[in-house]
Amino acid sequence: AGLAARFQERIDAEERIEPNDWMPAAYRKTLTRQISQHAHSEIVGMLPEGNWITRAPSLRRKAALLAKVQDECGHGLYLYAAAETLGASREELVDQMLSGKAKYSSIFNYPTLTWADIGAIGWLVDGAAIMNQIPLCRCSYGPYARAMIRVCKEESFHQRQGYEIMVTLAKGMAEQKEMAQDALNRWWWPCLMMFGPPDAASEHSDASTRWKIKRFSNDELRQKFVDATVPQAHYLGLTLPDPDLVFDEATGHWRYGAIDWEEFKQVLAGNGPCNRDRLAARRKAHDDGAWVREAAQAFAEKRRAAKHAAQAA
Amino acid sequence: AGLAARFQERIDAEERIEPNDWMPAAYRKTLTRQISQHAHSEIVGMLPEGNWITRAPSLRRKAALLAKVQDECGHGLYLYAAAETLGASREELVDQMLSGKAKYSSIFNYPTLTWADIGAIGWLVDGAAIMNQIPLCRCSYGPYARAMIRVCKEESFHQRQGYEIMVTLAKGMAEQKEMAQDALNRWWWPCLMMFGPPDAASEHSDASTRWKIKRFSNDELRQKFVDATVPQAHYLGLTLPDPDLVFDEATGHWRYGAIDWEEFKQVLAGNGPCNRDRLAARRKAHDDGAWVREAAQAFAEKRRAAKHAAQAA
Amino acid sequence: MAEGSIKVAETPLVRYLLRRADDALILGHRLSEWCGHAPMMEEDMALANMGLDLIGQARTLYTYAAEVEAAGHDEDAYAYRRDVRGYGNLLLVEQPNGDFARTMVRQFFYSAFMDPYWRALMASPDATLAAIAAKAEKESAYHLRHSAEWVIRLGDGTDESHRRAAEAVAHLWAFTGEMFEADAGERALIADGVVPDPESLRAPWRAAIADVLAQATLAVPEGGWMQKGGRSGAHSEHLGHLLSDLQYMQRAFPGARW
Amino acid sequence: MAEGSIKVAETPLVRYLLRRADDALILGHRLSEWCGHAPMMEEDMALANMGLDLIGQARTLYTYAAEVEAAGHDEDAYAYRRDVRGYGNLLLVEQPNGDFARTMVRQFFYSAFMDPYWRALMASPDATLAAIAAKAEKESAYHLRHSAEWVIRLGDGTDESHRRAAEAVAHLWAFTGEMFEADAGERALIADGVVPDPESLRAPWRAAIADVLAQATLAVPEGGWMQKGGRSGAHSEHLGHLLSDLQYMQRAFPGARW
Repeated sequence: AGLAARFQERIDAEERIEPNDWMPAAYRKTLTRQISQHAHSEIVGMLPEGNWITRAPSLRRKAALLAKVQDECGHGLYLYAAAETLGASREELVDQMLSGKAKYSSIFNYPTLTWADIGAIGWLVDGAAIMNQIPLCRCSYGPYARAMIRVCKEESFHQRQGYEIMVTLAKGMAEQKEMAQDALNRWWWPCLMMFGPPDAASEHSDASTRWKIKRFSNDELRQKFVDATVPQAHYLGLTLPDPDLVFDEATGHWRYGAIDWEEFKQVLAGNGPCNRDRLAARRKAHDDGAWVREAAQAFAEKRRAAKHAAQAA
Repeated sequence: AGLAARFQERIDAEERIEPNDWMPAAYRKTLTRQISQHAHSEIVGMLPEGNWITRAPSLRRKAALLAKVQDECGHGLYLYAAAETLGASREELVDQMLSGKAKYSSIFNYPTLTWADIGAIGWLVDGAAIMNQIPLCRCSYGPYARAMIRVCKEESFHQRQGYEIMVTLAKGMAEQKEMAQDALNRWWWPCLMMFGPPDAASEHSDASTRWKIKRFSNDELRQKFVDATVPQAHYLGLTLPDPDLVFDEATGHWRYGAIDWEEFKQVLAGNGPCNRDRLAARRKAHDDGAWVREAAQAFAEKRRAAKHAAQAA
Repeated sequence: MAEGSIKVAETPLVRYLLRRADDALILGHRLSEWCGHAPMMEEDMALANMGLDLIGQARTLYTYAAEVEAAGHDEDAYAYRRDVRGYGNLLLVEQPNGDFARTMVRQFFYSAFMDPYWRALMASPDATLAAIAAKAEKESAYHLRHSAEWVIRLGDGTDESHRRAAEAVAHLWAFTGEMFEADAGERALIADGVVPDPESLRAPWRAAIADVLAQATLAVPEGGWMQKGGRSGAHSEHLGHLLSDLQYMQRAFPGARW
Repeated sequence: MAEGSIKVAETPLVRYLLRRADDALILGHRLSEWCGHAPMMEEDMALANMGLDLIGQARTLYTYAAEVEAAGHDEDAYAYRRDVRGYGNLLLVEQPNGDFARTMVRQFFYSAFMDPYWRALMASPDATLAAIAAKAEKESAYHLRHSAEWVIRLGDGTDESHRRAAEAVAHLWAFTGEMFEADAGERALIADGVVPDPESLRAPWRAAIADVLAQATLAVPEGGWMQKGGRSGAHSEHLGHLLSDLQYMQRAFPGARW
C-alpha cells in the first residue's frame, strides 16, 4: 500500500515512471494493452494505404506514400519496443493481434477506394490520431511518452501531406473535387468514432485518468478534432456529411450530429468492411514469412556455435 | 510381315486405320507422340492468349477471346481422346508434358506483349497451324483425322477473327497501326519456324510420309503459308520483317530470307522467352488442382459404394 | 468526349440495369481469370463457359441501359469508363477467386439467387427485360446445377475438400445479404411490377442453400452480420485492382476503336 | 496532348537514361508491392527503404532525360505514359517478387552489378550523371550489403530456406546476362567516355556473386542460355500487368494534376 501511494504521488507530481520502477499490476496491464493496440494499429494501418502505393498517380506521390507507410511500420516498431519494456514480448503481442484477441484501431477496417482516400486518411485519420496522441507525449510512462513524441512529429508531417493531397484535388478537375468530397463523406464519421464511445458510456477512463495516461476525455478530444477540422474542410470548399453541424457562437465550438454507435460496435465486433481482409493479410504475411524467420534464427545459431567453437579452439 | 504388308496396302489404298485395327508399334508410337504433342500445344496455347482476356479492349473482343481460348481447351480434349484410342492415358501424357519430357509447339514460348499480339496469333499462328493441319484431316489414322476436321473448322474461324483484329488495328489510330506492325515483326519468323526444320534436316518424315500421316514436307507447307500470308500483310499495309522477301515471277512463289535456326533450337531446348513461365503455370494449375481432383474421385467412389450397398440391400 | 470517365444519367431503370450488368461482368471477369489455370481441363471449359454466359448477359443489359439512358453511351462506355465508385455490383461477385472451393461457392450463392430471379423477371411487362431474363435463365440454370454439384462433391469429398468448402461458405456468407436489398429507385420499379422483389426470393434461396449444403455435409451459417455497399459503389479494395486490368486498354488509348 | 502515350525522341543519351530509370522504377515498384506483407517488420522497413531509393533514382534519371530530350516531358510522362514496348528495363527487375528468396536474390544480382556500375559512372565527365551516380552509389552499397546478407542467411539457414534460395538463383540466373549488354547508341556513349562499359564489370560481378554464393553454400550456376529483350522493349508478360496498376490513375484521368 505504501508502494501504491508513493507511485500515485510520483504520478501526481508529473514524474515519469520508468521500466525498472515499481508500478501497480493494473497500470502495467493497462499500458501494455494500450501501447500494443497502438502498435498493432500502426502495422495494420499500413494495409489500407499500402493498397495505393502501386497506383499512386505521380512518382512524387508514390515516393511520399511509400515513405509514409514505412514510417508507420517504424512507429509500430518503437511502440512494440515500448510495450516490451513492460515485460511483454513482441512475438506474443503480435500473436494476440493475429488471433483476433487484441484489437487495433477500427478505422483501418474501412477500405481505400480512390486516391482521395489517401488524402483523407492523412488529413482526417492522422489528424484524429494526433489529437489523441499529443496528450500521450506527457503520459506518465516514460518509454511511451518518448515514443509518442517521435510518432507525433512524423504524424503531423503526414497530416500536412494528406491535407495537401486534398488541396490539390479540391483545386483540380471536377472529377477530382468529387473524389475528394466522396472521400470526406466516407471517412468523416468513422474518424469521429476514433475517439471512442461518448464519455457517458466509456470504460477504463477513470483509472487511466488517475494514472495520467489519459488526460482528456473522448468527447473533449472529439470536439477539439471537429473544431480544428471543420474550417479546413470549408477552406477546401467541401461539405461535411452532417446536416446538423452548426457553429455555436456561445461556446465557440462546432456542434455535430448524432454518431451511429451501432456501426462502431459492428466494426469493433469484426463486421467492418475490411476486418477479415486485414487480418487475413497480416496472417498470410506472418505465415508465409515463417520459413524466413526460421532461417534467420538457424543461421544466427550456426554462426554463434561456430564462434564458440573458434573461441574454444 | 503379312500384317505389316497388309497394313501398308490399306494405307496406300487411303483406307482409315481404326483403334482396334492391327498397326505397327512404330506407327502407334509416332502417332501417340504427334497427337499428344498437338494436344499439349492446344493446352499450353491457352496461356499466351489467356494473358489478354482480362485486358481485352472491348466487351465484344473479350467474349470472342474467351470463347477462342475455350475452343483451344476443347481441341486439347478431343486430341487427348484421340491419343487415348492408341492406348495411352491422358494423365500419363499430361505428366510427360509437365515433366518436360514431351514437347508442345515452341510458338507458345513467345510472350503476348500487346493486344495486337492477339490479332497476330489468330492470323499467323492459327494460319500456320491450319496449313499444317488441313492435310491431317486426311491422316491415315481415323480418330486423328476426324478430330482434325473439327479442329480445322474452328481454327479457320479463329484465323479470320485474328485477321479482323489486325484489319481493325491497321485501319485505326497511328498507335494501333504501329502496334500491329510491331506484332507482325515479332511473330513472323517464329511462325515460319512452326513448320519445323528445313526438309534437308528433318527427321521422322520418311516413315510419316509412308504412313500418310504427313502428306507435305515442312518446306512445302512453309511456302504455302508464306504465299498465302504475304498478300494479306500487304492488304493490311504492313511490312514483313524480311528484307529478302521477293516475289518470284517464274515460280509464282514468294521467296523468303534465311531463317535463324539457332533461335529455333534454343527455344526448343527450353530457352525461349516463356518456356519456364508456361511450364510453371501449367504445373501450378496441376498441383493446385490436385485436391479438387482427389475430392471428385473420393466423392464418386463414395456414391458408387452407396449405390452398391443400396442394390445389395 | 473520348477522354476520362463518363457521367451516367441514372434513372431508376438505368441504375437497375447497370447494377445487374456489373454483377454479370465482374463475375464473368473473375471466372475468366481461371482460364488456363483450372484444376482440370473440363473445368477450364466449364468456367470459361459460365464466364462467357455472364459477359454476354452484361452486354445485353448494358446495351439496354444505353438505349434507356439515350445519352450516346454503349456497352463499352459503361464497362470501361466508369470508376470504381460508379460500379454497382454486389460485393459477392468481386471477391477474389481464391481456391476452387471459393469460386464454386461464390458461384453457387449467386446462381441460386439469380436463377429464380431471372425466372421471375421473365414475367416483366418490359418486353426487353423479359427477353433478357428468358435467355439468362437458361444459362443460370446450368450455372446453378454445375456449381451445386461441385459444392456437394467438395463438401462430401475428402477431409481437405470439406475443410476448404466449409471455409469458403463461412467466408462468403456475409456477402449474400446484399442480394436481397433494393433501394428506393428499385422499390419503385418493384411497385410498378416491372421487376421482381428480391426479398420475395429470400426463403426459396435459403431452402435451396440448405438443401445443397446438407447434401454437401456442410452446415448453413447462422445469421450473422451482412456486408453491404456494393450497390452504392462502396466496394472492397479488390475491385479497383480488377478494374485497372479490365480498363487498361480503353484508358490508355482514348478514342480508339478495337 | 494530355491523352494517350507520349512519343520520345530517343537520342542515345535519352535512351540510356530512360533504360536505367526504368530499371530503378520497376524494381522499386516490385519492392513496394511487399509493403505490409514482408516476413518481418524489419524487412517491411528495409524493402520500403530500398524501394524508396530506387524510385528516387528513377526520378532523377527521368528528370535528367526530360532535360536532355527537351520535348516538354517530365518524370511522370515517362513513367505513366509509355506503353510496355516503350519500357527499356532489364527483364530481371520485372520478374514477380515470388517468395522472399526470389526477391532477395533478384536484388542481390542487380545490386552486385549496379553498385560498381554507379561507382564507375561517378567518373563521368557529364556532371549530372556523375552526381546522380554518387548519390545512387551510397544507396546501392546498402542494397548490396543487405541483399547479400540475406542470400547468405537463407542459403546457410534451414533446409527449406536453402532449397528456396537455390531455386531462386537457378530461376533468375538467365536474366543476369542482359546487364552486361550495350546497344550501338550506348557503345557510342562508352566510346566517348561518358558512361562505363558494362562488359568491364562482368568479371568483378562474377567474383562478387561467387563469393557470396559460396558463403551461402549455394552453387554458382553453369553458364547457360541468357534471356534478353528487356532493353529493346521485348519484355515478359509480367510487365504489362504491373503497368496497368502503375499507370491506371494517369490513364483514367488524362490531364489531371495530382
